[in-house]
Amino acid sequence: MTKLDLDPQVVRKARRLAERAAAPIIEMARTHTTVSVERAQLRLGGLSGADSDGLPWVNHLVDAVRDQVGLEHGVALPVWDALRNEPYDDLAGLARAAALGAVTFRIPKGSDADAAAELARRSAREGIGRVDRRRAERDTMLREVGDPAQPWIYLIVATGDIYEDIPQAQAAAREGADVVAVIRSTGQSLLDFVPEGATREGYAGTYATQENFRLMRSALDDVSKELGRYVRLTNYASGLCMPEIATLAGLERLDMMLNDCMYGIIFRDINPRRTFIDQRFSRQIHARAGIVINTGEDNYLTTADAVDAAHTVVVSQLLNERFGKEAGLTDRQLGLGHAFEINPAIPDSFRLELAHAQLVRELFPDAPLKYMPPTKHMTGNVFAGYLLDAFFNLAGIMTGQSIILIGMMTEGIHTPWLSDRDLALENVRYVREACGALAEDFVPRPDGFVVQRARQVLSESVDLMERICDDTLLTAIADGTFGVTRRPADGGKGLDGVIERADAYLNPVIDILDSEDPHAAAGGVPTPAGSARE
Amino acid sequence: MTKLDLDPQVVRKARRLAERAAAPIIEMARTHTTVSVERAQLRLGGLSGADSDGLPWVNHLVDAVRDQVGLEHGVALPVWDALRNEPYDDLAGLARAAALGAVTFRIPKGSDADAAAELARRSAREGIGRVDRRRAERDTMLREVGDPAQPWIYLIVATGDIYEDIPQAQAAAREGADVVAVIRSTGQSLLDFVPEGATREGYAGTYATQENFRLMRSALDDVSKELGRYVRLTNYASGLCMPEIATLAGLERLDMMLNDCMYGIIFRDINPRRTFIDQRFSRQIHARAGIVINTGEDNYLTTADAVDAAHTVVVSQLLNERFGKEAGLTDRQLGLGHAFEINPAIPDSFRLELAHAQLVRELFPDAPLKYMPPTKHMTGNVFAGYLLDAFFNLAGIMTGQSIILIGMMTEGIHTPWLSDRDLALENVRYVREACGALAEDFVPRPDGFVVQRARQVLSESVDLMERICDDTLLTAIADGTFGVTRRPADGGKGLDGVIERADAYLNPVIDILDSEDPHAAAGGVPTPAGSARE
Amino acid sequence: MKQRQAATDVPEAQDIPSIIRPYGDTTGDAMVQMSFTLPVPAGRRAEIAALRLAGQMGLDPASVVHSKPMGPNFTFFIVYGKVNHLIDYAGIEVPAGREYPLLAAKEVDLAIRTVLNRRLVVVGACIGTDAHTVGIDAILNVKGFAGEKGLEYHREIQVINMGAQVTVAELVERAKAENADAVLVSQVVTQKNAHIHNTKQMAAAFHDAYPTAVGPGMGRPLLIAGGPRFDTVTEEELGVDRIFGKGTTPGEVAAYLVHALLPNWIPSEPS
Amino acid sequence: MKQRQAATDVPEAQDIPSIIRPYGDTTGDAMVQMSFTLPVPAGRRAEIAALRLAGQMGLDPASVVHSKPMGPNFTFFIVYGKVNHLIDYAGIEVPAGREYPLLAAKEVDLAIRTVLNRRLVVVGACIGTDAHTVGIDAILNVKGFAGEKGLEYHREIQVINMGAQVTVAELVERAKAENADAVLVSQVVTQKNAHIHNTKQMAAAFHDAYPTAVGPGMGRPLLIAGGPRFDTVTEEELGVDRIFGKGTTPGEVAAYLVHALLPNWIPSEPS
Ligand code: B12
Ligand code: B12
Ligand SMILES: Cc1ncc(COP(=O)(O)O)c(C=O)c1O
Ligand SMILES: Cc1ncc(COP(=O)(O)O)c(C=O)c1O
Repeated sequence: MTKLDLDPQVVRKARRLAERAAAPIIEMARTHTTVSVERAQLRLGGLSGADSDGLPWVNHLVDAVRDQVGLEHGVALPVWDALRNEPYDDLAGLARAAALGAVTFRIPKGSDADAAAELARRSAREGIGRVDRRRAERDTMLREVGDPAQPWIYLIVATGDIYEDIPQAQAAAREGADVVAVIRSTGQSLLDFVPEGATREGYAGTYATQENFRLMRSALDDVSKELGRYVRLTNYASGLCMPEIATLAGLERLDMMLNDCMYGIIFRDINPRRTFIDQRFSRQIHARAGIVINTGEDNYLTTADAVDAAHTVVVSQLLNERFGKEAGLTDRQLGLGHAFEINPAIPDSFRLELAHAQLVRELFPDAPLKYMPPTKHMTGNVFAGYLLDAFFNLAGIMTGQSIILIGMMTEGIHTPWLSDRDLALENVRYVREACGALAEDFVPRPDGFVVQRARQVLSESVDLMERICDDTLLTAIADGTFGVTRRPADGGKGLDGVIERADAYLNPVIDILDSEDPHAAAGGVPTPAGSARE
Repeated sequence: MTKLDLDPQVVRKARRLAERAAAPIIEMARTHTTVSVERAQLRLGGLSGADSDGLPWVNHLVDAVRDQVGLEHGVALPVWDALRNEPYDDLAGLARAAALGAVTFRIPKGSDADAAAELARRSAREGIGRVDRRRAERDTMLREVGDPAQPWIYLIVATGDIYEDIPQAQAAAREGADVVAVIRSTGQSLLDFVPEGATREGYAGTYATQENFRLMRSALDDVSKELGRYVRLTNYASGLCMPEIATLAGLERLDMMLNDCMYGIIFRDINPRRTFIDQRFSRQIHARAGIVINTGEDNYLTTADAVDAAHTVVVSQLLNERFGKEAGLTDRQLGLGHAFEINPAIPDSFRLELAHAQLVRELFPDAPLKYMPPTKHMTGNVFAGYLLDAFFNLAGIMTGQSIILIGMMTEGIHTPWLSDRDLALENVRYVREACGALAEDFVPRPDGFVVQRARQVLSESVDLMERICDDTLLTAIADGTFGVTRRPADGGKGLDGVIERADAYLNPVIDILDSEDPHAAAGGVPTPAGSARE
Repeated sequence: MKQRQAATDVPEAQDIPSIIRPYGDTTGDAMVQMSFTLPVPAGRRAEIAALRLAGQMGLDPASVVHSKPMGPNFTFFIVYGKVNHLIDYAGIEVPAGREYPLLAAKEVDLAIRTVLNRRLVVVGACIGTDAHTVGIDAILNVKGFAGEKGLEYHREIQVINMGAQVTVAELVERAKAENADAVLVSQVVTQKNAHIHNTKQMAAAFHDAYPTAVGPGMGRPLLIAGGPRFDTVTEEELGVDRIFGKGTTPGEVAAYLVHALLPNWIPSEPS
Repeated sequence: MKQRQAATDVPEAQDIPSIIRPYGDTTGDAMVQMSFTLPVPAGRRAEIAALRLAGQMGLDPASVVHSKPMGPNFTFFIVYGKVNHLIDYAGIEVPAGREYPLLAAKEVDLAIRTVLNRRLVVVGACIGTDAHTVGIDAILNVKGFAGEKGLEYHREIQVINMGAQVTVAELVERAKAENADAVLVSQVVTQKNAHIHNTKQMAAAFHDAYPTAVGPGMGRPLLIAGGPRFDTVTEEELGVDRIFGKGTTPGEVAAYLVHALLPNWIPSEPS
């Protein structure tokens, strides 16, 4: 249902520009690898676990290869070559030995290379097969337990302790959450390794680990069956280990992942090149695993003004869409983000929000949009906060948003309490049930305030996208275009983990991801439920 | 702006039926008087004060007349006759003596009667003149200090102590209240006299007395000047002394009065005949004084279901309109009441509310509608209450209501605290400022849910009105049509205060009110501000 | 017909700790939220006063997360903090709950017919200046409450509902005239403790009016008070036999009448 | 230029009573609102527990106006009641407020140029894993806060903003390298008291790194901590020289730098 009468010419132009702006970045991603991409390959190959200090074996192995022969050929050849030659049963054995300095790596040539490549390919196929099976498992559960209609209610748990998180997540599901996100500990995104095991000591969030993923997914499977409604699990594929976390998500049947093309750059000061290279791999995995990604445009509005910077959100969405599609994600997997962050003190703030939300809805009609609640203007006045969250919920309903992150009245104070979440769910439940199909009575006056504002934001977006095409995206990022934060292309953390691929670079996982239709194994049907919007 | 496409034929029919249903009641009112109507006449004549037990002199005088000569001729002739014959300077002296049994009353005849009537007429003209001057005073203040645009924010104070009420009312005005209502003590409506003086001991409300009116109006005049915005004062012309309170309101420049045609009957078990007779007089005074009345249909929805009984609200509004116009009130003085009382647990409750509110808006386009917040479904959950009040505020804006009674999150718990009121004002302020002219984007889908519901309520209203015309309004009331409360025509309190007028009945105040255009003295222009709605 | 459960509350798991504290998001964090107004101008000094109050209430640490001037003389505060109190949950005697079983409507009528051999007379009213009849009507009138019919519905109960704003004198007089077995009063307005004063006054009047009474049903009617905010007082304090609070259903009251007035009746099918 | 008032708060009327209580709608009513969760199943026993807690906090009477089961093991409560505490308002020393005057930007630069005869060096960072830079940026960056320019804007202040997630070791090293006059750290995440731990750790590291220091500006940099939730601790507890809270403006910080580091400077136009 279109209400804004957007000019299709302008919309097409915006997409063409996004494609142009993304092209050089995609080219860079196709010609580089990173330590985490290589580690992800090993994880898909079945290597898990860590030494007694908690440093994972994948890190040991990749570091050892890098030290001895560099990474420009990828780890596949040297690792499977070593496995052929050395007396280790599996990657784990090899990694332990490598950690002790007991393994000598080389880049095999000729038939040795062929043989190592063959083993690596088999391992990759097996790993991808496991991801495929997880996707099939989800499809089965969705059929059997039932898939809730959109909009989905998205809730956060953030105790830092997986064993406190689990009952809170189950409680949230029982009270109506369709999606549960386990927020990560503050420090994790800068760690260049993925912690291991079940963890209980995060700060303002719980570490993303394979075991935590497994525990939570299994707890949610239980509650899904109890409720007759599949409850989705979300985590964060971002930070220095984005490719590995995406891989673990695929292996443990997570359902959605925060995976933005620029979040780590802007909000964690991670090197832009590292981010874009890691991102392409992660998104290919997400595509294959039937995972919906959520992008992070909402974050810009916490550091920039939501009115002044509205067009930067749209520009970023167009870029995220382009990068996503290039990596194989379907429209139904593009949970593009935006947010209700306009200063409530300014006149007509709610109508401005409606204009922005409806614009995004019409620009991306098939994407399961993720709509974020107010955070920046939430204060210690919890009553005012509860009110603002209600209007956020209302805007979501009036503009047909798909995934609604539930706002907490205590956003300005602390990470959510059990009762905050419960009250927040009562809030959204009231708004949803009371308003029903109110969206059909929301008809912005032709050429009125809402329509004009939407057009203005779209036209500012096209202008900005043109400038980005001229100057390159890396320059735009360096100039502080997004979130008024300047991030030069060679600054930030993790650049030393970026390696240009040699001609003979081999990564059989990437070969599969680059060459196959990610949705073919699932019958071509992307997992996420059809949107319930009209 | 009409959005519901109501059939004008049906609307006209509804009004015709209301006229028919009201006719016999009006006839009754024109042929009867009550003790309070007679007392009101004396109050207009300048008689105030009470004995040391607090029983007003007007009561003493009317009771004495009644005891000696009955009231069917009215008090005017016997009282002014006695004043001519007895050695008292004024009504006060006469009343004191009468209270001691020291006065003998008679119904004067011939030239004695003419002379007494002449004095009474002079007194009535003087009293009405005082009311006219108050109205002129208001008009001047509105011009000089400024008249806020509608919708007006209406707030209640209810401490029981006029000296606590005053600073709270001023605080409310400073925070944005356009109208302040001083709720009355629980017992007052059943008192057959008006208490005297400044009072400090009401229960859940403060006594309506002339002195309290004066103190509060003067405090609000101060704050009006401070704010550059005339702050209106409201009280309750209902209960056994409705005519006297209306008169005191006129004398002390109150601006709005709760004055419903059936509230006292249904919710205070006051005799129906007494109520209707008192009511006509009160409304004539209100018309003359330029006071806006507020009707009480909202109350029905506290005892009946807001969906099932929606049409009883409309029927009552049509009756109130008819009674009001017959008494000389203009459309701009008809603050017809309705309320946001649908159970929030039922699906589409908000859209149903929009349908009801928009229906009333379109049926009475020129009336300053008074919209009441949720009360019945307000619980101890103050967060849920704050939310429901926000949606009430929103419905008010989306449907262009005129006078918004601000809901308190603690409605289910206690009479408003200072902070409840402050938070409530923050709530409505946010909703108003954030939504601006959102009403223009609210376009119910033709033949959609909202439109169909509005039509259904209107058609049920016409059906009910037909039944009332057939059976008489008094029968309908006896049958529990309004607020599911049965009130037989001869039951309830105060019937013994009703007296059929004799042919020679004289009440010069009524003569003036019946024969003159109430708005002529004010240049024909009713006081209330033009509505700011488009 | 299957009788409803007479016991109280939900069954409790064995693993609830015996000493508990409030819960924010972690066991034992003891976090609570508060709001209040202080009659002083906003500012640093007012904030300290708010924190002092929080301290006296046992909050440590406490944070003023919001403060808002309301005019020149008042400040509104929202405070969050950790309370240092422990609640001895194990030491809370599991409340007796309903000390009598719920009964089917037929069972109530049967009890009255059998034991009393006449209709049981109840007189109800909202006393004082209270005009909130919805609550007492919910108990007395056929229409009832929460899907249960009111007492009027019982063949064997004669209900006299005097309505609103009834004086204590009128009520006593009527109760005597009707030979009431039970008197039911409702009080909804609580401002300045009106409900407590009125109910005490009513109880005293009945005790005066029946000076020789031995107890409820023995020389005087059973006295029942109801309303949403009687949770701060006990029967003894008010001088009544029983208080019913928020959400009371007519069935609970009917069963109580049988229990209190026909103590020897043994329900055919206990529950 | 007229200087802004250095004193604290609004001027107070003389007629504020010296002993105060919370205010609902009547002087002295002492009413407050509370909400909290108890880790027990909903029911009468839970309600009693809630009232016990309220009692311990000094609420009497207290009413549970709302209780809501949250799953089988938790119950949420809203309670209103009258607190029996008195607040000795007169006894609260009017807080010193800002112990130094605000200064115009030019005045700050003049002070530094005159007294120090070189640029004043400040190093700022969000330490630990905290990545909330908006607050420290508001103080340091030209853009500033609430209409005031940040410290960078001053000709005579050299600002090194290290950004987010800086370790204490990195911070100490940089402060030494730059010969910092002041070190400004921001802490926004408070879960598990992260802000307090991190700030204490930072302070300890600086005291270790400058073992011979006599005081701020005398052998070690001035240590300033800022963030929205430091209101439960004092400078002494953290080991820093000054804490800045919610709503701090850059001007307040600039004036404090002059006050603390250039104590002998006498503003040309005092305020
Ligand atoms: C409906 C209502 C009205 C209607 C009453 C219509 C009527 N015929 O009853 C009208 C509109 C007339 C009205 C008027 C006023 N009201 Co009123 N009203 C309410 C409202 C919205 C709902 C009350 C209700 O019906 N609840 C539903 C019933 C079923 O619940 P209940 O009464 O608790 O009864 C249950 C139990 O308590 C128990 N029970 C109750 N009585 C008894 C008796 C016995 C014997 C037993 C066994 C059980 C029992 O069983 C019932 C069923 O479970 C409340 C606000 C709210 N949301 O609670 C305000 C409220 C009660 N009203 C209030 C006030 C102040 C007034 C006025 C005094 C205002 C004024 N000054 O004009 C007037 C005057 C009334 C008067 N003289 O008493 C205040 C009381 C404040 C206080 N705590 O002191 C409230 C809380 C609103 C507020 N926050 O200000 N009101
Ligand atoms: C913006 C924001 C973000 C942005 C930060 C962007 C950025 N570049 O800073 C993003 C989106 C990245 C973010 C992420 C997260 N956030 Co965040 N975020 C906020 C938010 C919405 C606003 C904070 C803000 O900018 N305030 C405005 C500034 C101007 O105020 P301020 O910081 O208080 O600063 C003022 C004063 O305190 C003082 N001041 C502050 N520092 C200093 C230093 C000095 C030296 C001086 C003198 C003064 C001073 O002066 C400033 C101006 O007056 C708050 C919620 C809220 N409404 O408060 C949550 C909030 C702070 N975030 C929170 C959390 C948990 C996170 C995450 C950890 C969640 C997660 N697990 O993923 C992440 C990770 C961040 C990390 N590693 O630290 C929590 C913290 C909970 C707690 N109390 O512990 C909050 C409260 C939200 C919540 N309720 O859960 N967040
Ligand atoms: C898009 C996106 N990615 C990732 C994160 C999580 O941050 P971190 O990577 O620090 O855990 C967020 C947090 O809001 C986010 O919005
Ligand atoms: C229409 C109307 N009249 C009068 C009143 C006041 O009641 P009382 O007359 O008992 O003071 C109300 C209370 O809400 C009302 O709605």
